[in-house]
Amino acid sequence: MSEGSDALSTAVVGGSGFTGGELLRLLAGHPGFEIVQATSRSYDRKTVGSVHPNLRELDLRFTDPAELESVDVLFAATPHGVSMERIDEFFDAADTVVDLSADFRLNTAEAYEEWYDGHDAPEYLDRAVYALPELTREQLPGADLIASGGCNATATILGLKPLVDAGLLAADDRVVVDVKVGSSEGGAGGGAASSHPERSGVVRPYAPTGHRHEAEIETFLGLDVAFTAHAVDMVRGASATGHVFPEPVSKGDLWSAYREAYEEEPFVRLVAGGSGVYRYPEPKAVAGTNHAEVGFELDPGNGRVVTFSAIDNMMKGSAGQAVHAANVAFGFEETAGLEFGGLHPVGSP
Amino acid sequence: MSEGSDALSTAVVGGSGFTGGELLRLLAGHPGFEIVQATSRSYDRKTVGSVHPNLRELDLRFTDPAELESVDVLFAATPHGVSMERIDEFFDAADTVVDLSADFRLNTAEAYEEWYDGHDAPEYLDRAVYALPELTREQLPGADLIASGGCNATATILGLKPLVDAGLLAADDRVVVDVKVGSSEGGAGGGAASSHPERSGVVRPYAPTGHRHEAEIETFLGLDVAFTAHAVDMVRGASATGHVFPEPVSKGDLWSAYREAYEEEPFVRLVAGGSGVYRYPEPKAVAGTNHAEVGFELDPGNGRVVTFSAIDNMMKGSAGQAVHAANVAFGFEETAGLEFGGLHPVGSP
Amino acid sequence: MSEGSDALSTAVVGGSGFTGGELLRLLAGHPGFEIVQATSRSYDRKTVGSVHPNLRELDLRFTDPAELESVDVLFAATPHGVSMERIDEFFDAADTVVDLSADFRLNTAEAYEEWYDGHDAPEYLDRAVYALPELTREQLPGADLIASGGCNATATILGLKPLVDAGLLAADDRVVVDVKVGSSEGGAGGGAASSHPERSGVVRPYAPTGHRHEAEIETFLGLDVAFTAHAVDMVRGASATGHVFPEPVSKGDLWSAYREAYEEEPFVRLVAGGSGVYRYPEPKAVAGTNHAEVGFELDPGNGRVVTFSAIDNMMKGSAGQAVHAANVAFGFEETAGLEFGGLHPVGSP
Amino acid sequence: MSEGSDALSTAVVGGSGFTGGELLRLLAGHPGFEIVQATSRSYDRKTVGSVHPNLRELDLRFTDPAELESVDVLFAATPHGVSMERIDEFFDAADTVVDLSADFRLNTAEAYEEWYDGHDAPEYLDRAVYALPELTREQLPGADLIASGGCNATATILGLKPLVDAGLLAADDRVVVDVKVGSSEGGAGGGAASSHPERSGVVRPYAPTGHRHEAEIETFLGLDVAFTAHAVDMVRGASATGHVFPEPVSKGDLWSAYREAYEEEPFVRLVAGGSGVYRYPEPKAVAGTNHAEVGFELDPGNGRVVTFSAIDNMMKGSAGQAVHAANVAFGFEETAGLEFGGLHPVGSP
Amino acid sequence: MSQAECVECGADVTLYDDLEAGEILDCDTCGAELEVIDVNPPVLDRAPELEEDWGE
Amino acid sequence: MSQAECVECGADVTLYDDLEAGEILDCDTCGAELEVIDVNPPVLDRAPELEEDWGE
Ligand SMILES: NC(=O)c1ccc[n+]([C@@H]2O[C@H](COP(=O)([O-])OP(=O)(O)OC[C@H]3O[C@@H](n4cnc5c(N)ncnc54)[C@H](OP(=O)(O)O)[C@@H]3O)[C@@H](O)[C@H]2O)c1
Ligand SMILES: NC(=O)c1ccc[n+]([C@@H]2O[C@H](COP(=O)([O-])OP(=O)(O)OC[C@H]3O[C@@H](n4cnc5c(N)ncnc54)[C@H](OP(=O)(O)O)[C@@H]3O)[C@@H](O)[C@H]2O)c1
Ligand SMILES: NC(=O)c1ccc[n+]([C@@H]2O[C@H](COP(=O)([O-])OP(=O)(O)OC[C@H]3O[C@@H](n4cnc5c(N)ncnc54)[C@H](OP(=O)(O)O)[C@@H]3O)[C@@H](O)[C@H]2O)c1
Ligand SMILES: NC(=O)c1ccc[n+]([C@@H]2O[C@H](COP(=O)([O-])OP(=O)(O)OC[C@H]3O[C@@H](n4cnc5c(N)ncnc54)[C@H](OP(=O)(O)O)[C@@H]3O)[C@@H](O)[C@H]2O)c1
Ligand SMILES: [Zn+2]
Ligand SMILES: [Zn+2]
Repeated sequence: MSEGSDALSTAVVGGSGFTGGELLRLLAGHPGFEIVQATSRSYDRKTVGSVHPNLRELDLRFTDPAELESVDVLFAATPHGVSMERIDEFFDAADTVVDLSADFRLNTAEAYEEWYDGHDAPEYLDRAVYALPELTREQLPGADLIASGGCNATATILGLKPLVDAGLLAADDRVVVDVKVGSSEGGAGGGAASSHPERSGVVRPYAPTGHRHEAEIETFLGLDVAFTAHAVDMVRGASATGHVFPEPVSKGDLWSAYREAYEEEPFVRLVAGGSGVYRYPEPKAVAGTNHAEVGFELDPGNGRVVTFSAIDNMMKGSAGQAVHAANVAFGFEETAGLEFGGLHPVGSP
Repeated sequence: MSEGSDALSTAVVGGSGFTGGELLRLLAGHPGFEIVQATSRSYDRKTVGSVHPNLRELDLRFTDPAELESVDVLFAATPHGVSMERIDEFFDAADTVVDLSADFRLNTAEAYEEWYDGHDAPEYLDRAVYALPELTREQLPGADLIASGGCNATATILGLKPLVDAGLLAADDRVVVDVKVGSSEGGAGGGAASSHPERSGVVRPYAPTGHRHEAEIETFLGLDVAFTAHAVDMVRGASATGHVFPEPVSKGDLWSAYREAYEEEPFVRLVAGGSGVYRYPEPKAVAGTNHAEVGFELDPGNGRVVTFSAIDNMMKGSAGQAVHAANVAFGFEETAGLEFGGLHPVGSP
Repeated sequence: MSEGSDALSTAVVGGSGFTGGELLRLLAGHPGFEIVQATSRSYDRKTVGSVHPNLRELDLRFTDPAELESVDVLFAATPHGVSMERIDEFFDAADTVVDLSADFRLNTAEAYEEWYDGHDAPEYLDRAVYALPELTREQLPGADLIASGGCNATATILGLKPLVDAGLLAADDRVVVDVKVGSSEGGAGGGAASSHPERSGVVRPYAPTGHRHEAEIETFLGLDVAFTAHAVDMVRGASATGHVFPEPVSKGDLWSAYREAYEEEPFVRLVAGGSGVYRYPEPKAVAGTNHAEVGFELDPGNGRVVTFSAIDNMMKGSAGQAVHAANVAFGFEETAGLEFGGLHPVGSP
Repeated sequence: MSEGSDALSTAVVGGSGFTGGELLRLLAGHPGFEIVQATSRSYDRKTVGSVHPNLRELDLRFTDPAELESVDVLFAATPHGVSMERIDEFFDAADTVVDLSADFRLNTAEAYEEWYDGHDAPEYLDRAVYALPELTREQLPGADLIASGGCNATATILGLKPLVDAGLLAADDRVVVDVKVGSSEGGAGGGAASSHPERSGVVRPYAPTGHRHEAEIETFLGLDVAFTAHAVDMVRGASATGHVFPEPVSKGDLWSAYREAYEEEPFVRLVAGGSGVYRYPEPKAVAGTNHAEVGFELDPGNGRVVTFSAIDNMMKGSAGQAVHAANVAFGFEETAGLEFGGLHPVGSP
Repeated sequence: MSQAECVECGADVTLYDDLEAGEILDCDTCGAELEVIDVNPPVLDRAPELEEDWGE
Repeated sequence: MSQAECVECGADVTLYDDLEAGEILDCDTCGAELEVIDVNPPVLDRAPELEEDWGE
């Protein structure tokens, strides 16, 4: 755990969950943060390492989320609904709140009525900054309520954004996005559908239509997206394949658009049709990292561009993105704590 | 092995391959066929069981494909190009040829010029009957050259056909099909990309555009389809998700269309949004069987219908379909030899 | 579902569980049984197919286990403790009870005190016949309380029995058995440890010592076994590796012992060091089947014989074994309903 | 890539292989080394990133191993036999050679006659230091030929060593070691048995007896070990379960022995029977890291101690161990470049 | 045993004799969860769906 | 914060100030679940184990 005297004191609410554990891992290796609290109701008083075996060296025990310590930054990694209910308490305890749930991602109470079950603290919605740094970097410095972008939304937006920026996609163009996700997206809770015998080897349509992330995508990309998600057999990873039908473009046009969008980005890697085994973006290639792989292929026969993007939902899709956003917000090096570059070979991480 | 005196004598060329092995398994348990030959150049003289451990009880050794026995029926399970080259020899040896490759699926030499590398025996193209019994059942009785439909084409066609039949999809409607496939589609050959360390846990775009099965789909469904395939971590299975944008329809309309199409079909099962873990078609639910699961979901917000279909590529996508077609061609019970109904729970079969 | 007028009417208590589902699958395809009831408290009134997707064609709904129908045979596939508590009721409803749990496997109340938490109905222990047909075939005809052998015990016993029979192993020889098991052994219940993210890709020592199956092994094999089980990443399957140190033997001696033990057995296949990919017993090769693969290797350098056995825990380890035992008990063909021979290739079934 | 002027210039021979890629990853992130060459015959002139997608940011191309650059340190990650043949050339090019193969692990030409196919350069055997730092740390400083310990040997030795050191195991005690390994142990070469369809979901006895690592274990642990390895479905990882029968001991004795052996070790973590999901050592918990988890359980009923150890074969079993050894040899911080602590949740990495 | 029509897919659903209002059935054609609104004559309606959080 | 010895492995376990008798802690060395028997001075004992059924 980092202990520089200047390090920001930090709490993780929901530290026993999957994204909470990932936050603890990242913060423990980050020079700018010092973890002072990790909460869990179910594992109160147990060592963090008893839940997250990779953190056995961390000398920290879970405490009750009812008793929040005073800290500089509070990361909330709780199920939808908890942060909106406790946001006042969070701000009593901390100067800055970074929320990984969907509770502060949309801009208006109406949007929460439409896509979720309403909102308990709509007065905070204006104050919150949606954090997908490739999109909203400028708004992050100094923000005190950061709403980290959703995993499937992040994968989808990163794949399509260069086309939007380059004027190749209009707001009413038909866009299909077919996403494949790993089992960690479901969180540590589990249930019959996520038991190993039932979840192994699946290609299972889930949220075939009406996925809530459509709201984020529409809001921040300005596109209507016909979105479908499938559960597949991996633990970490989200892969979004976009099918779009723009005016005729060349591969050169596409490369220009994607390079323009991402060549300065520390966490986006363009992969579009090379040689070898790994020719297009795939989750294995970014597992454990905060990288997104983004690419495309041209289908002249069908007047189609296929876009690909792959992230680790635990990282670029949640905890990594949250730390990245905090790095920008606090003026740290953008890649601080997020340097791990991944493994090869690697199975289904 | 069945040995009724009336059983048709049968050879499997390419018996050491994946679909060849599956054919041997099915034919060995089929009352209407008697296996007299299984060929392999690499395993010449070895027992079939040394390659296919599930067939250890089969008292049969591979022989050289250069020396074909005289049989009633020859099944060819060889790579693309072999059957077209040897088709005359095949007919010298056998009265009926059932081919699992793509060599006789398309109707014209021109189509082979466009999608493949031309054709060696175009004179047979008219004679061949494309075998996807749900589509071409009437043409099969008496056919002597049967071209078993491709796996991804079969999955795609079965999912969309009810919409076409019901007039809900017009020829120029935009249709996106996103397919997820298992590793057995690549055959027993293997290579770096299909080694376990590289292939495990993937979501890998392969054939992102221009997949050759588009030709079959267009020919037999009369629709242009923007097709993309992804390799995912399973061995058996192909799952096709179609995204179509028809005129406004209700769920009742869709149920009528799908029930109309398939209620008499012995191998198609409708699964569309029930309860429990298995709500939509998925490959696990049909693994090892000749069943296809087909279903759909309505997305009113996007004016979209999402179609789902799932098959076992080794069965309904190749060997099972070939046996089904032969059953129809020879007037056997349609389900003969294809009764196995699958397992639960099952991992990644 | 078989409906011959002579078929025995049958109930499955615990039909929504894993082994219960497998029983339903086997009985539905068995000419000698007709299923009249499948119980489940949690899925009362739901279709069997909503839980077991491979049984969607079965026209049957779960009913409450409190209301048992009168049947010829009752199969109980309930957690340990249920059968012993309800055994009188079971016999009120049925003439014959086949129990898949451990409740009637051991011979004495003392053994249940030592290895379990005592026994509620010790008066039935004498009456029960332990069913591992390769061991106890003679006692099965006419038995009315059949206690189907445990999965890990079955794998272990089958691997070592030929050495015991041949006098190569004495009761006090040191025997180590290291078992690897799939996730379906844990049943449909699940919990954190069996969620997909936690259970995928594991090699996890579980029951490292003191496994209750040691009691069965000791009782029916007459050997003390130092037993350890590991959870590995498959759904179906149990593989037992025995390490024994007999007096010097040759490979020929071993082949004699194993052939002597199993050459007449319909469900045991000897696999010991051939060529190709599948040289020794492995669960994949028997997945979905009632077969056991059994083999061995000689290690002269260490004075050791290594024995291997592999089964599908859902079949030869539970439901298949129970049906096999019932076949013997009722005088049916031993292989009736158990003909399925497995698949190749197959992933992690 | 690190470029400090003091960094040691480094070449990796066999850089396109699995352990070679892992070395490149570790060295690129290590302040003490600067990579100047990575060789591959098959990928000569291609970017390192085209083979190892996690290294796409590395600005390096493979070159021909025939043309070695002059460097401070040469790491050889080539198949058995290459280093012994080219060792003179290696020393012409480099001051220090770190070899990951088995070519210099044993002490005598006789041992290579017995266990391998002889040795080409026996004059180097004395000079080589076997590198398993927990065992041979003192001999490493200044060593110029370092033979990094084998993966299965490392796992086995680490699990048993505390018992030997504490005098609980005598040289002639009977010890059974049952190892489970992932597919990356086979290297990038592949073959039919390691194709995804054949290798998925296996529990496959491989090297059931006579495994060459027995030689290392015997030499460096001073124990005869009856060793058996099984391939299981993971990519990275080796897990060794030892079954030993010492004089009666208590759990306290065992804790003393293991803490004595490892409490100062930076890369060994004791895990022996806690609570939660991860109670004993398992490969998932150390995947991607240079950690070994080591633990034990007592089986009083059988007079047995079961030992467990788990490593990542790519790390503590090869590349990580080699870098660790080099760190000791060159006086770097022992953990330099090896700080990554692993992920949770993680699938089958 | 009587029959009723599934409101989701139009298939016939076989009803048990001792059916009670408020019970939930699944249609054996489409799998929809159906609530028994009335028993005599039987009336089925789509059961109130459990809001399912697929995680995100 | 005070210290007590783990009865399983002998390692020191750090105790919170507001510890109460009856609480369950896990030893951060061996992971054993320990019950706080007494607080002043602190006494730990192995917590009663949950009988775990691994399935079979
Ligand atoms: N998993 C992903 O890939 C992903 C990606 C993007 C965003 N997210 C979002 O991140 C959040 C966490 O997801 P997750 O997957 O980490 O979930 P998770 O594994 O289920 O963890 C939830 C955590 O919240 C705690 N918690 C639950 N209810 C609470 C309450 N009422 N008050 C305080 N703490 C509570 C839980 O611990 P106790 O119950 O023991 O207190 C646990 O530590 C969710 O909002 C999710 O939508 C997840
Ligand atoms: N795999 C699928 O899911 C799938 C689905 C639908 C259709 N298909 C089609 O079915 C065919 C077989 O596919 P597969 O996956 O089974 O392939 P496979 O596993 O690679 O098997 C190919 C078989 O053909 C034999 N063979 C190869 N070249 C030959 C030649 N020149 N002459 C005679 N025999 C030859 C091989 O044995 P030897 O080399 O030892 O002779 C082997 O037995 C292909 O056309 C494929 O497109 C496959
Ligand atoms: N899984 C294996 O590989 C395996 C191998 C050999 C032996 N066995 C033995 O077979 C038995 C069943 O194992 P499983 O894996 O199938 O378990 P499972 O999947 O958990 O199923 C248990 C079944 O029993 C029912 N049940 C639970 N409590 C009950 C009660 N008090 N009264 C009536 N029904 C009850 C459950 O349904 P409701 O709760 O809805 O009623 C469910 O249908 C166990 O005794 C197990 O040890 C299992
Ligand atoms: N994999 C493990 O878990 C593991 C663990 C411990 C030790 N080891 C040992 O580490 C070594 C490498 O194993 P690996 O798994 O990384 O193997 P691998 O993936 O097969 O890689 C072998 C590398 O050596 C190169 N190579 C092969 N023959 C060569 C030659 N004659 N001259 C020069 N380069 C040659 C190959 O590239 P080109 O053919 O393109 O030149 C490739 O880069 C082996 O000795 C192995 O026993 C491996
Ligand atoms: Zn219905
Ligand atoms: Zn302790």
